[in-house]
Amino acid sequence: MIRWQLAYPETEIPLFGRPIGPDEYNAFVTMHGTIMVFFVAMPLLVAAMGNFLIPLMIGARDMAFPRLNMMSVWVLAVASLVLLASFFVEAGPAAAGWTGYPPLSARIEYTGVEYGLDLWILALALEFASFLMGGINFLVTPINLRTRGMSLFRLPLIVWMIMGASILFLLSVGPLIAGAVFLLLDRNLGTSFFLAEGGGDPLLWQHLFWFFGHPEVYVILLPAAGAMMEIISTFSRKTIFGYKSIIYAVMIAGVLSFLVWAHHQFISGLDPRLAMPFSITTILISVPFAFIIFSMLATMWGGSIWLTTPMWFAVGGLSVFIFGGVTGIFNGSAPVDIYIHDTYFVVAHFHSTLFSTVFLGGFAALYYWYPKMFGRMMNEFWGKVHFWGTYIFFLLVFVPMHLLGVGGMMRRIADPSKYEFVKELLPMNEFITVAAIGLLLIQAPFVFNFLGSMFVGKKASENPWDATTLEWTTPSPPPHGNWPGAIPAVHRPPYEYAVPGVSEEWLPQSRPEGAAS
Amino acid sequence: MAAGEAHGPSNVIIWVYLVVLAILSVFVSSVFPAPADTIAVFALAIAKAVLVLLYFMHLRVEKIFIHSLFFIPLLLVVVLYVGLMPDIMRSMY
Amino acid sequence: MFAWLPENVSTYGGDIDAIFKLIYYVVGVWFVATQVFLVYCLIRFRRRSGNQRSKYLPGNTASQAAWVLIPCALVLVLDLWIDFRGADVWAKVKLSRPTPNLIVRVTGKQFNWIVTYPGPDGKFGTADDKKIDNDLHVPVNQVVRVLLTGEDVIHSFYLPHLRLKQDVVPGREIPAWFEATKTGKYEIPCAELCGFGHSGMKGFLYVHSEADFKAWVRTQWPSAG
Amino acid sequence: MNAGSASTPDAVEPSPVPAAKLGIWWFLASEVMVFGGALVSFILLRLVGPGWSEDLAHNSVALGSINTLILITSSFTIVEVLSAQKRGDEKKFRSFMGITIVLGLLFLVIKGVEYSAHFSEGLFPDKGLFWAFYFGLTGLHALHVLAGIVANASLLVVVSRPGGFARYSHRAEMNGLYWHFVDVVWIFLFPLLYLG
Repeated sequence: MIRWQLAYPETEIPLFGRPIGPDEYNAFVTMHGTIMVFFVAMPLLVAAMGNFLIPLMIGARDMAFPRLNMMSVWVLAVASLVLLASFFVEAGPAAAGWTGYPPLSARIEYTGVEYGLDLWILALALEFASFLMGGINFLVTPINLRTRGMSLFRLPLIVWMIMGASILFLLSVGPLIAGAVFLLLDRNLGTSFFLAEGGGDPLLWQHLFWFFGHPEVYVILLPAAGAMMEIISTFSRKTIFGYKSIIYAVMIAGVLSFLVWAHHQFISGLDPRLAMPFSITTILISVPFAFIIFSMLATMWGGSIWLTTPMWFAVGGLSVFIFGGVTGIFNGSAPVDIYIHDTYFVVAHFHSTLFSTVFLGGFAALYYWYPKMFGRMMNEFWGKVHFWGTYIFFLLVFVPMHLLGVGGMMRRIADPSKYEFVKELLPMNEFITVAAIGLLLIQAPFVFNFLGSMFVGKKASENPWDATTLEWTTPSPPPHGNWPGAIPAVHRPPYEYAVPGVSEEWLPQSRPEGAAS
Repeated sequence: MAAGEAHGPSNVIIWVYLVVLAILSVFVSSVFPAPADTIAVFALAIAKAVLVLLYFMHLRVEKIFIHSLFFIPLLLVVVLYVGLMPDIMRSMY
Repeated sequence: MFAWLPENVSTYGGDIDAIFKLIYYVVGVWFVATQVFLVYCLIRFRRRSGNQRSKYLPGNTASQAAWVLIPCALVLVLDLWIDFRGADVWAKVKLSRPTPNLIVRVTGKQFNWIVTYPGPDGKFGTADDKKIDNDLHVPVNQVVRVLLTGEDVIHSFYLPHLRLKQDVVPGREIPAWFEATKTGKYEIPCAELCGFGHSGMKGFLYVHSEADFKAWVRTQWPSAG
Repeated sequence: MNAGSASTPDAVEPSPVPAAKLGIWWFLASEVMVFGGALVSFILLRLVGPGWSEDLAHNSVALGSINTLILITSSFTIVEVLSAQKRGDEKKFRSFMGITIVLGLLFLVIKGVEYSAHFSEGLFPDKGLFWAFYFGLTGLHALHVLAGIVANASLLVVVSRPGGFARYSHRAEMNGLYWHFVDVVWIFLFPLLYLG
């Protein structure tokens, strides 16, 4: 609907029955951002994958704190309900952008939104509480419940990535929680933490928000990147290139991610002398990520690549992620950012990075672990149709979107036809909208494949992909307690494919040394 | 902790220290001149916090890993402070 | 790609575009190289028969690691190059304060740009101040300083053709400057979500020739001559 | 942990720190960031602001000092709870835990007295930035105290059940760590909001 409005301003939207007004447009943009980042990406990638995979991969019966875990799920459910409720309260849901900058968000009269925005803050706060509980679980479980022989440097990379994401989340969310409390007080008790007329400072919120906001990007990104690493190694039939170095690279990226937050604020009234230090740290963050990308490519080099649907999604995700990565350099460079800040270039950039990881990486993970979850295989043919459709339509949507940004089109405008220099871009907007509808429709085969395969899919064996990590040593789906008998002990690193001098092509982590050859 | 208890000063002694420091800080803030009192009061507050952390929260006998769980966030708070300072202090605008 | 950029009409716009192009070419080469490599791997190392074995490359010897570390070092060098080139441009646009020939105050308010001219005496707060909604008149080839203030929420003063953007934050006065090189009428949209009227919020920048600007001043302040 | 059909406990890699302690420390790490962010905001806005010494004068140093002593003492008593747990002294455990809870409640009562004094003077959170921060910070802290009291009380209840001491008393360490952290926060709030 957002796209429709951009392509055909002020016209009736099919299935919705009327054109949307600018205030509704703002609300849709806000809710889209919030829902996607906090209520799709994080639960799906961090929580769902973490809860399912961590115990299976480290050889544990359950998470370290099962009750805390249940609580986190319920709090998340309540948070989602609160957010949904905000659509139905008087004066509509939050409309201050997903970043919720005050003063726009701090006083009712500026947006006209009443309780919708309070509910929005409340939903975020609950969601943070939920992930605090989850994050503690994701950290303590792999540290304390690893099976015998599973040393830290034998953990599958995705477990490392989820741990990294949890650390980043736990250490970055605090200031924003404090900020959210202040914002609620501003809205409801008339305080002025973020209002200049009362002695406060609007920029304070931006700092508190982005101090969390940038690490948050990696919270979403790392688990999906971890899934891609697992899959690329498995289907290249090849050990991962530079296992330890990848872990170190992620640590460096994690540390740097705490030092880059102000790159979202280059032109926000930030002290301009701060811009260059932040610009340098921002661009330097490309080095560890380049390292990870090169390591993935090196992993594929000389492999014996088995092109299954999860592999296609992982490779496609890597390809798009490179694209999103290189466009990040433009944004990171402070002078270029003067021009492209708050344009569609930024929108296209973060969709490229996040779409590639959240959706392509997420789909790769789903196709890969589906047999383990449901005991049946997904259909390969429809999986590949889904991949190619998604990949091509994605490029058709987001590559031209960069050009819109170069053309100077601002984000979050409800009606591009009101500006002369943006009006020229209208045909491009129409094209993107058509492609976006295509992107949506091409998800249909996935939905049918996902639901249908539960009943008619081929029965999956314990280890349909000949993979080496521990989760493939238990029946699919795993019974209660994860292993029917004793938990296997671990004797080797996670990605032992085509080891020289060994006749088997792959060696599961649980294979004892003596039985190897 | 059992080992720490045997060797270190007892909890009562730490409690007496804390009480003395608290009273001292109130006294200092009312007697010392303007800039000195703030510095002294915060030095005393840090001393109190360190006592609680070391003895009551057993950091004295904990592993480096637990230490890092406390001091890395503190370091980040300092980073946040330094990053915000030029802006909120409006040194430029 | 660059054909999509709006026409540049400011003195520093070219510098910004130059950095833009520099990054474009640098990352373009990387992008093409990695994608070609990716596709090459997919084709060259595709599993053709069931018993095809892969190489064993854990990447923990120096000669193997070099394959990844050398490109990374290259990335680092290019990063720093981009940063240092960019630092000069940033300093020119945002840090330097050239002596202005005209100072105006622009106040962002839901959903208008209120332009305050100091009048002939060059001082704000005097009787000859003049407020005009949404129209900013400036002479060509002259340094103009814009003092940005906000009344309610955060707006963003955006001159796409001059490559200038600066957020307007209530509670502080942020100076920005530009020097237009071409006469004409350009749009001033707001680039930061500022409420339901955000998408209609815009003003116009009129860049006049020197003579035209003098004529415009005479129509506004007839008494000053 | 031994939920599966395996009859012997699963072999696990040795861990440096018990799970519960590790969990509570991670939690405290994120709490440091919550209060850190809030205090950084306060200190910076205070340094740039008008100083607020007049506003500060409304706060009773006497009540604040008493509350400081109360929290310090409760920190001491909860550490004694832990010592009692180590010695297996069930009676001392319960009585010291009881004292801790009472001291926590006393702290909240005094806080309430201060709040009502402010309200009667017309000092609400919207009366300037200092009061916004004062109520925001102490309110957040008071919620933490309340949470600590609830945690302590529920531990006291489960420990008092038959057989509860052997099963649950080790949790005293986690409650203690959290309670001390809340104390440390107050140690900094007190000079910032009363003395500074």
